[in-house]
Amino acid sequence: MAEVLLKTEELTKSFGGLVAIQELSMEVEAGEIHAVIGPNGAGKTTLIAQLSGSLKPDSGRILFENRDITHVPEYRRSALGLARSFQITSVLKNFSALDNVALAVQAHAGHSFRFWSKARKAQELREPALEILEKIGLTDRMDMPASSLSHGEQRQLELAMALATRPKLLLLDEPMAGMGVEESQKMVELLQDLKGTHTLVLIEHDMDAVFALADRITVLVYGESIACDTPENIRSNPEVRKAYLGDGEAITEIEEV
Amino acid sequence: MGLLLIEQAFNGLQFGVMLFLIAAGLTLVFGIMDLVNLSHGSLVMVGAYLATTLIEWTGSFILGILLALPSTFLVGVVVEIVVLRTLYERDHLDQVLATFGLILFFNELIRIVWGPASLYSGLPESISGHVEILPGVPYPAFRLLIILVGLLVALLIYFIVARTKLGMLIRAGASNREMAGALGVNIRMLFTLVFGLGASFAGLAGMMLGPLTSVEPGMGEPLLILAFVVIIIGGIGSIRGAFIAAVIVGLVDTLGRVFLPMLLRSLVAESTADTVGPALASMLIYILMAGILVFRPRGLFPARTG
Amino acid sequence: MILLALIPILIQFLEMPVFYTEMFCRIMILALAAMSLDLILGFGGMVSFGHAVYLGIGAYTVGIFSYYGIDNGFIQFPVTLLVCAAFALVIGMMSLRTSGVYFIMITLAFAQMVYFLGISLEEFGGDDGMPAYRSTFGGLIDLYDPLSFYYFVFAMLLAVLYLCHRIIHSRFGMVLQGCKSNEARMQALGFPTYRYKLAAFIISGMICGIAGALFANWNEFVSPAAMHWTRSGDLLIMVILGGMGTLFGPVLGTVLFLLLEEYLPEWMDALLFPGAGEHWMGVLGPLLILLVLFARGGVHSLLGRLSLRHG
Amino acid sequence: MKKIIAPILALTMLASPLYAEKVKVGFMTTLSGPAGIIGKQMKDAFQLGLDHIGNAFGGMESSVIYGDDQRKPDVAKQLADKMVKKHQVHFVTGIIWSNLLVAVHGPVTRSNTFLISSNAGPSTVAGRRCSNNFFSVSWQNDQTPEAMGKYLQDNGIKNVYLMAPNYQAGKDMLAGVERYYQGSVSGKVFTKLGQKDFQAEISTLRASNPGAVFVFQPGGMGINFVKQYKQAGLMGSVPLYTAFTVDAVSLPALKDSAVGVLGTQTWSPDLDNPVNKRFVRDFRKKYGYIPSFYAAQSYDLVRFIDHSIRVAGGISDRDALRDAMRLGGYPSTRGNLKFNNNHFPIQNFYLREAVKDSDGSYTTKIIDTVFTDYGDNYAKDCGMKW
Repeated sequence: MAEVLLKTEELTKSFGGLVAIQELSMEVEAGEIHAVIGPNGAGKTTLIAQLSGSLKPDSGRILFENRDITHVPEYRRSALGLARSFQITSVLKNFSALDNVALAVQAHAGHSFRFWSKARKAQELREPALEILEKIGLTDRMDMPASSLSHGEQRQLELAMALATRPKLLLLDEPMAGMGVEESQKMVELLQDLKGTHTLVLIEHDMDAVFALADRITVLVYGESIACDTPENIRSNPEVRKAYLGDGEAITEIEEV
Repeated sequence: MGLLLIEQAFNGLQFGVMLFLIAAGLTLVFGIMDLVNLSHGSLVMVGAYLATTLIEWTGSFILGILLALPSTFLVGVVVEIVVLRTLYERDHLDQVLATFGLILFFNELIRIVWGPASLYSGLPESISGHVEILPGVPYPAFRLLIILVGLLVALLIYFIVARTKLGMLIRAGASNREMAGALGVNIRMLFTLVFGLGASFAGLAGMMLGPLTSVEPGMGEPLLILAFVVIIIGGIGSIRGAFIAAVIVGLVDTLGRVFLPMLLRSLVAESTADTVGPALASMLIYILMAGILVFRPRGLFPARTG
Repeated sequence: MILLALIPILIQFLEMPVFYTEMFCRIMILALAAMSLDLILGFGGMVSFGHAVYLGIGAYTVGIFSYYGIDNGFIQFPVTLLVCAAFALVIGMMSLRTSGVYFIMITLAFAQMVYFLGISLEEFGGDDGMPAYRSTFGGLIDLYDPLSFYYFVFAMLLAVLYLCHRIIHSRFGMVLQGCKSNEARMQALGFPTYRYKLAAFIISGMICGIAGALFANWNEFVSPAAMHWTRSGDLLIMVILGGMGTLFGPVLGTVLFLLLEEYLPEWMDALLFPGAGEHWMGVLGPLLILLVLFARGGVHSLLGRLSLRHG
Repeated sequence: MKKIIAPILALTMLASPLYAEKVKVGFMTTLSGPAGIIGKQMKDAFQLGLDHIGNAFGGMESSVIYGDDQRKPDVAKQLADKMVKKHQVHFVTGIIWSNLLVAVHGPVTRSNTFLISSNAGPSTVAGRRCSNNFFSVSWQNDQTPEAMGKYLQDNGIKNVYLMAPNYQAGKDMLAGVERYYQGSVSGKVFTKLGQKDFQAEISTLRASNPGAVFVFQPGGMGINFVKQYKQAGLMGSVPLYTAFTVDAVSLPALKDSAVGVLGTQTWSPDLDNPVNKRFVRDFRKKYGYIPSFYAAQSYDLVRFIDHSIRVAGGISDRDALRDAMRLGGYPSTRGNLKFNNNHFPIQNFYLREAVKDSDGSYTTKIIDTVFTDYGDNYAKDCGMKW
């Protein structure tokens, strides 16, 4: 068994009366693609938010490389090697694609309390950023403002930014959301390329993509993990089928926070 | 001292419900439409002027107020349709600038129509007397009436928000704007209606303020700042928060003004107390607000969850 | 481009009364304050509704030195920077815990506190304010000479413009603009955004403090009126009017706003009827509304669009 | 022929210095905003004064430049600059507020232009920093409350409760009262500047059971205070003494509420002298309302400038003009006034009562003279000798 990179212990988070995550314990192994699936409102985004540090859990612990990071602020987790992409496209819209990635590189190139020299002339920021854009396939769009990129390109850019922070673990919140078939296919290929070099936690509704990519799948329902297994075993798990085909859709109205 | 404390508590309460009337509309408009409306104070002024004029015309206090209320509602609706509608989609800064422009416009309009001098609106004999709230403590009847009306309006708003369909929509809108749209509500109508209601409440505050203080151009601005303080402390969009915050602000301001200098005088030299006391009292509610925001960055009762 | 435009105007001054020099001094000083606000507002997304407080603090620093007979600018200006930095540090530390409208209001609250403090400063004239004397610089510059004063302010404006230009394009500036665009993303990328915003808040306060020190020099007078909340509102209007998030926008906005304030009454008197000028605010108000409704991005972008159409 | 030409020549020669230069007066006051009402009264009276002198200061061609200071010190300073440097006026005047006067005092007086206060009289410009280019046709801030204090002291009034807004003038006012009033003070309260509702203060006031109350609440604050004082049922049971609180600006709003309130002032509409009678009569005829002391001072200003230019025989010689101004003796609504060495007038202070006139309008009547030919306390600090 490979070494465990990220681990949660009885993680719990509730909003008012609504329990979003309930005593969730899961392990992510180094090098794997670990998908988290579940109906709407199952607490997937809440989980990502807690792993990345933008939400504090009510109780429980989060361990990264065997270190308790439950109370480590978000920006420091990023320095430790956790990177996150957002469910809703979250690039810096009035920055060019290249600037977006360069800024991500800058985040880990020492502190940014440099007030004088021009950031856009700093080769140590530009070069790695260009490299990543090349890898993602956005080189020809690098000078376009992010807001004028297509939706799929923005999602790619989002991934590029996450990669630019040189993460050990990538937390991807619905990277294929709102994409067409072709764009999704491209994204799947991109993620496939990352396999082996990066560990990925992936939330996705596109089941084809999930089953094509994932090494293991955790199924969340009402904030609880009802199964964690290989794609084949999940497919045949009766409880999972029930959650998805039964009353799962009834709770889609609950707003995720 | 005990009697004085009780009397001052009444004063604070009266100030508080007055602030609530102004803040109620502001917080609804803010909560539902996400609109920073600096010109809300102008509606207080418009209400006060309309009431003063209508009372004089009709010769009846009650009739004047009854006519002024729908008139203020109308002014609110017109302002909403002509100017504010286009501002909902804009960011807060555009709203601040445009509604600041509205303030200037309203102040000058009032100065042109009614002249620059302060107006005075009297009280009918029946409510200009005193009521003994406690043995030996006479209290102006009109101020008691204000407290009563304020509490009644608070109850009314509570009823509307908690019990009616309109209230349900308001709550839905305050916690999630898209959701109200998803429910198939005519959002535009709802906004206009709520704005008009808020305008009437502000106008009502102005009408009740008229007999107490002078009716003059620009009378709404200091009140507006206080109303903002109230809704920020209470949590934007929360009626309950606005009510509690208004009473807190009313009490803190009143009691602070009266007792803080006294307290300081017993602690430090009189001349120092005379300088520091009133200055500190003026700052008190801002200190309160800053303190609350430092510990609860979204106010006491944040309405929106996201 | 605008700076170049300013110099020919100045040459014309040679035939015009000194008054215009003084008037443009005031405009440039307030433009400085507007620029400082734009640094956090236009580039950092922080809507400070109490920015005039630094104008007041800067002015009072010079005023208090002047009161005790210390006119040396080499002492006054550095101390102004320090004092404003200290105030901005405290105000920023608390205010930046909030965001959105809460931030707007808490900055206003702090400004109100300092305003009332100023009113109760009996020793320094309270609400009446107190006279200040122009700073001396060891005989290098005589600020009582209108032209010297003009160029002194002009140089300050240029220096700050250049400083802002460098800051905006530096790594720090990129982070700041990132925070405005999407703060959550910046945190996820690994930026401790609070610190960067606080630093920007302090820099902005210091620049505004310099404007305040110049303001006291120009006015030869210091009073709490400089930090009344309506003054903070004026600064916001100047920035938005000119176009926020641009380097020259605030300067443009200040020039426009103050010229309007100066000449609108006269125009109204001339065009409508004598005495109409008294109601100039009644025209300014709708003008602002129209500007918001139809000229988003302020005059700066309006000019940009026009020049595109013609060029 | 010679007989005809000679007088004409003589006339033109006499007249020529008078017509050689144009008199320019800069009149800046608060016209916009909530305080615009006071500025309006000042401007109205100023224009009435111009009517009375045939729009010609000292019989010379004249022009007036008006300006709105918006009650902001920096706007006032800019306006003053404009008047002095652009229009090159001989006189800057019209300012209402102390803080604005302090703001323009240095720049204007240093430019060798005459600054004439038509209302504000802060101590800063009356004492050490007095200037030979500054004159006041109003009063020094401390004097009016001093008169009140003297009255309270002389009439054996005990246990006075003092109240004023928490700003410089407010503190000066209470200090002024206490300079002459030596009796016991049953309470002293500083309210917030711009406060509208005084119910809390009035509750406290009543609880302390004072023998009399002195308040200084200028402008809108005064209207509110007096109204609420009456609403609280204190009017009539606890005598109310005021300074700058009940006047012709606030009386139309206060009406019956203020009847019986006592205050000190240098002027009242019923002051018995020909200049004042004409002023009040013509003012009411032209504008339809009763003038306030602001208006009277603004009118005096016109007569002062007019008279001084006549005496000096022109405006080209500033020193001669200053000497003429120092002589005083101009036709004032307050009789024949002389100046102190600090250029503030030496004058009477009266106790006035707010009354309802026979024609139903509200005004003030003089009921006592507190000080006769009274100079201010800061004149001794002023180094000017003449």
